[in-house]
Amino acid sequence: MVEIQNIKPWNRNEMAQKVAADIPDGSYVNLGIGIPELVASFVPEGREFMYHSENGLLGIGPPPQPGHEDPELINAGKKAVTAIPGAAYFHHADSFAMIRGKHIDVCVLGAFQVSQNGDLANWSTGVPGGIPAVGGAMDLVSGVKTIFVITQHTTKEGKPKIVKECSYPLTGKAVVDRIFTDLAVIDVNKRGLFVREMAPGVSFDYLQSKTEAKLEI
Amino acid sequence: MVEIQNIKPWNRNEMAQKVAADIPDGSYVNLGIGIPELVASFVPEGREFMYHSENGLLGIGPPPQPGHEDPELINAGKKAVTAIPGAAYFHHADSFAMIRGKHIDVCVLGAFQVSQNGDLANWSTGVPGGIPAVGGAMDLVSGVKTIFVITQHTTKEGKPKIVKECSYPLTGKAVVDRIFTDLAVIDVNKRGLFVREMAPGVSFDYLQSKTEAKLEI
Amino acid sequence: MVMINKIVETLEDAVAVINDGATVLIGGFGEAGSPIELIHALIDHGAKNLTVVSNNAGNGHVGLAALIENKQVSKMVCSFPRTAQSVVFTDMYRQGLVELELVPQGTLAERIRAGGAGIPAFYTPTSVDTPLAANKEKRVINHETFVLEYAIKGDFALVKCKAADRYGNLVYNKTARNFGPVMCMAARHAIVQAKEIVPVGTLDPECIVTPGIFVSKVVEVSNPAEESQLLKENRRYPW
Amino acid sequence: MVMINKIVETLEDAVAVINDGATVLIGGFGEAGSPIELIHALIDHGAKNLTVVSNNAGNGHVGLAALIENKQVSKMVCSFPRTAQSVVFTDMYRQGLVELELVPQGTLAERIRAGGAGIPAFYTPTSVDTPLAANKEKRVINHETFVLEYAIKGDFALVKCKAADRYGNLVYNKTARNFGPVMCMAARHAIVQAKEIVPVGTLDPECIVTPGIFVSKVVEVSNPAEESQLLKENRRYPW
Repeated sequence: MVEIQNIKPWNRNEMAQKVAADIPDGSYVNLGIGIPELVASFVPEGREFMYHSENGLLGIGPPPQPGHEDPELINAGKKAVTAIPGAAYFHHADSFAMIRGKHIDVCVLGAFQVSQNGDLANWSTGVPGGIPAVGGAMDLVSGVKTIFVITQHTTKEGKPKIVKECSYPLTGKAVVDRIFTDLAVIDVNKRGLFVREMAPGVSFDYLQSKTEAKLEI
Repeated sequence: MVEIQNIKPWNRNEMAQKVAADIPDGSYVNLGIGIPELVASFVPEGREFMYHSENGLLGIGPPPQPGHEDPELINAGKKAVTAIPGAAYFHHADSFAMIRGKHIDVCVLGAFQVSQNGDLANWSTGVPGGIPAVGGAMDLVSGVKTIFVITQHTTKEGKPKIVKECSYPLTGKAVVDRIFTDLAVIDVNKRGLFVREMAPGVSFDYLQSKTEAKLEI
Repeated sequence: MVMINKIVETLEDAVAVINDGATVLIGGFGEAGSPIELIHALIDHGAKNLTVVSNNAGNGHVGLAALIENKQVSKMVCSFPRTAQSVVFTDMYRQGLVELELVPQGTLAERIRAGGAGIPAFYTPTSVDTPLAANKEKRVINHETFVLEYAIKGDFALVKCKAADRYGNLVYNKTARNFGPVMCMAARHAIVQAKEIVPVGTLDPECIVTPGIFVSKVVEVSNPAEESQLLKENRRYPW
Repeated sequence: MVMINKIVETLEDAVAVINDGATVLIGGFGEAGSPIELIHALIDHGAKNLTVVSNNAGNGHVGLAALIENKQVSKMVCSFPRTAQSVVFTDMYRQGLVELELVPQGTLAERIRAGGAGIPAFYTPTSVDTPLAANKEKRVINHETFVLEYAIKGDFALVKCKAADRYGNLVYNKTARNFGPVMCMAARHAIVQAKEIVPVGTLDPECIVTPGIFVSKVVEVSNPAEESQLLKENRRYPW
């Protein structure tokens, strides 16, 4: 059995902070819905990022003060946001020209599954009767230069989310560059999955036991 | 021989006036370079047209007062113009979206040749060593609902411009709806060329003698 | 004097032209830009068997959700029909009462723009290697695989904007702009509700987002409902 | 504090990155929007064997015409290279010193936009049945014939605008906007000369035409030359 008593998984804020630390200064960044939204709070000292919202805003600012929400100023998750000085509004076709045209440097997305070659599944669990909904995820993975995934390492039921092959319908094939979980930061490249960092107390063997795909170090 | 002593060909202004008279109220109108530019001066009483310039202006106004020309406010012929209240500026891709997307109602173009089935040649005489230049003509004929041609009936050398088949390279095939010349107004439809009106003193036989293609009345 | 004048006085007049079986492009991303009053007028009008193209499928029992609930929509074309409050669409879809064409959001926007720009089809990298490209034509260009996508045109568009003039020139408000401009381009008749109608010449010609050439009708709705507020109050249309 | 700052101090710095053999998109429709000072800096810089994409081919012996005359351009891609004053291009073309790809104006604008929007190719009705479509792939869609056209991307764009900020947000002046916005989109590095550089937050976010994401470098040229004036004075560059 693998030792587990000293494991201290990163919480969501710590995960988001690690993502932010890996975003180069001056990047144009699209943040997906959910945990990715937290990344906006952790711009490292001395860097400036420009946040893009696919619904037509470049230059997302901090959340509005309570009571100052504008229902016509929202992000892709349909939450109220603000716009920084220097922001610009544009229509949906122009917004996705930025995405598809490879103008966005980094995108941070959630995941249902990531495979060992970087396939991403994050839009449908393929359950019969489920309402399929894809949003902008497929556009983002096909158009953004660097794709970061931020996700719990396993499902609520303890099943691995980093798998040999995705069983869920794909969002994109070989698109993920780096995976940030509560247990580790893992690079995806052509030769496989390389562990860059592990949460306090996590051993490689423990990490591998929670991961279906083979990890390298 | 055909009688010619009483012929009074329309001048360029009269031709332009006839074109304007055939443009329905409320039309969006693109005017080509040259004689077509004159049409703007003859909006019939009680009608309002909106003039489009493919270089990014909807709502061309009258020519500027001398000395008030703005080199950054020009028409497709690169002449100084003004913008009416309610005008809008936009970029070239949006401008040609208006054209190609069939949003412009009427376009008035010059011609080297028009064939009996409405083929238009107005961009190249195919002379070796000539510098080919097409501009927006091919976009206009493929995207605008109604194409009016305004041209002298014959070349300076007296050769017919309304021909059986164009000998010059085509701008578009079966695109012309109506031809306005100094001698006549001629409809083009699937069954042929139908003379609607002739200049004072012009007989059908005279008109036919100046026209290579067969005319109907 | 006769003038170009696209202003109509009532919502009823604005939607009167919409026919059974029409394709209707409806603006909005969630509630931002959703033309609720025009949609409610379309419910009163009663046109049936509509194909609706809209990013989402409505929330609660107002606006687009109410149109679907009223069984006027036979098919939805959208990117994200599933939200916490999209109860009506979920229910109707599971019962087989409404068809769904799921389109990635950027492809949806680009297909609509293409419809307005006279581009019948284009290639895109989006959705390659996914089930959404399963039955679509592919093409390799410069060693990369692309999917062929076709233009979407509407018979009508229903769009909300901030200000309009009698020529149909429009400006929008913040992220409520979203699909409005491309939907006005792609519809034979774009029908617009404006918070304010202003005299010609008021809008800065450098800042007009939708030139009037793309607009057929404008109606003033100076106090549009907020969808989120209606949902909080558990409102249903017709009320 | 480190900040996103696209402002460079000199024209020389602005064009220093341009390499031999590059594809350079140059804005302007006639003289309106022509970035004369950037073009002259490119002449001083001396990069050779350039492919230039621009609606026209320059006039007199200044700006784009001077760049061609200086033998830095091996190929022009444009819609209308022939004007009364396009003496340089005419001469060089007849001597076989510069190649020409003639593209209908709307197709040119759309190919450039496609390059910027990640669309590798699209179908268009323009040029069907003409010699310009002679060797191009055709396709029938809904009983109508279309031509396949491929995206144009630039390594660099040279663009003129009215005002810019350090983020690279741009607004233009009247019909000098023309190809600027799509060229900024389609170039890896868009290099812009602005009549005025303003502090961030000055430009209305509803009216920004080119968001800064499409721009690499901005240089202030507060008194740009007018091409027509230079022509009247029979000026030649280098002067």
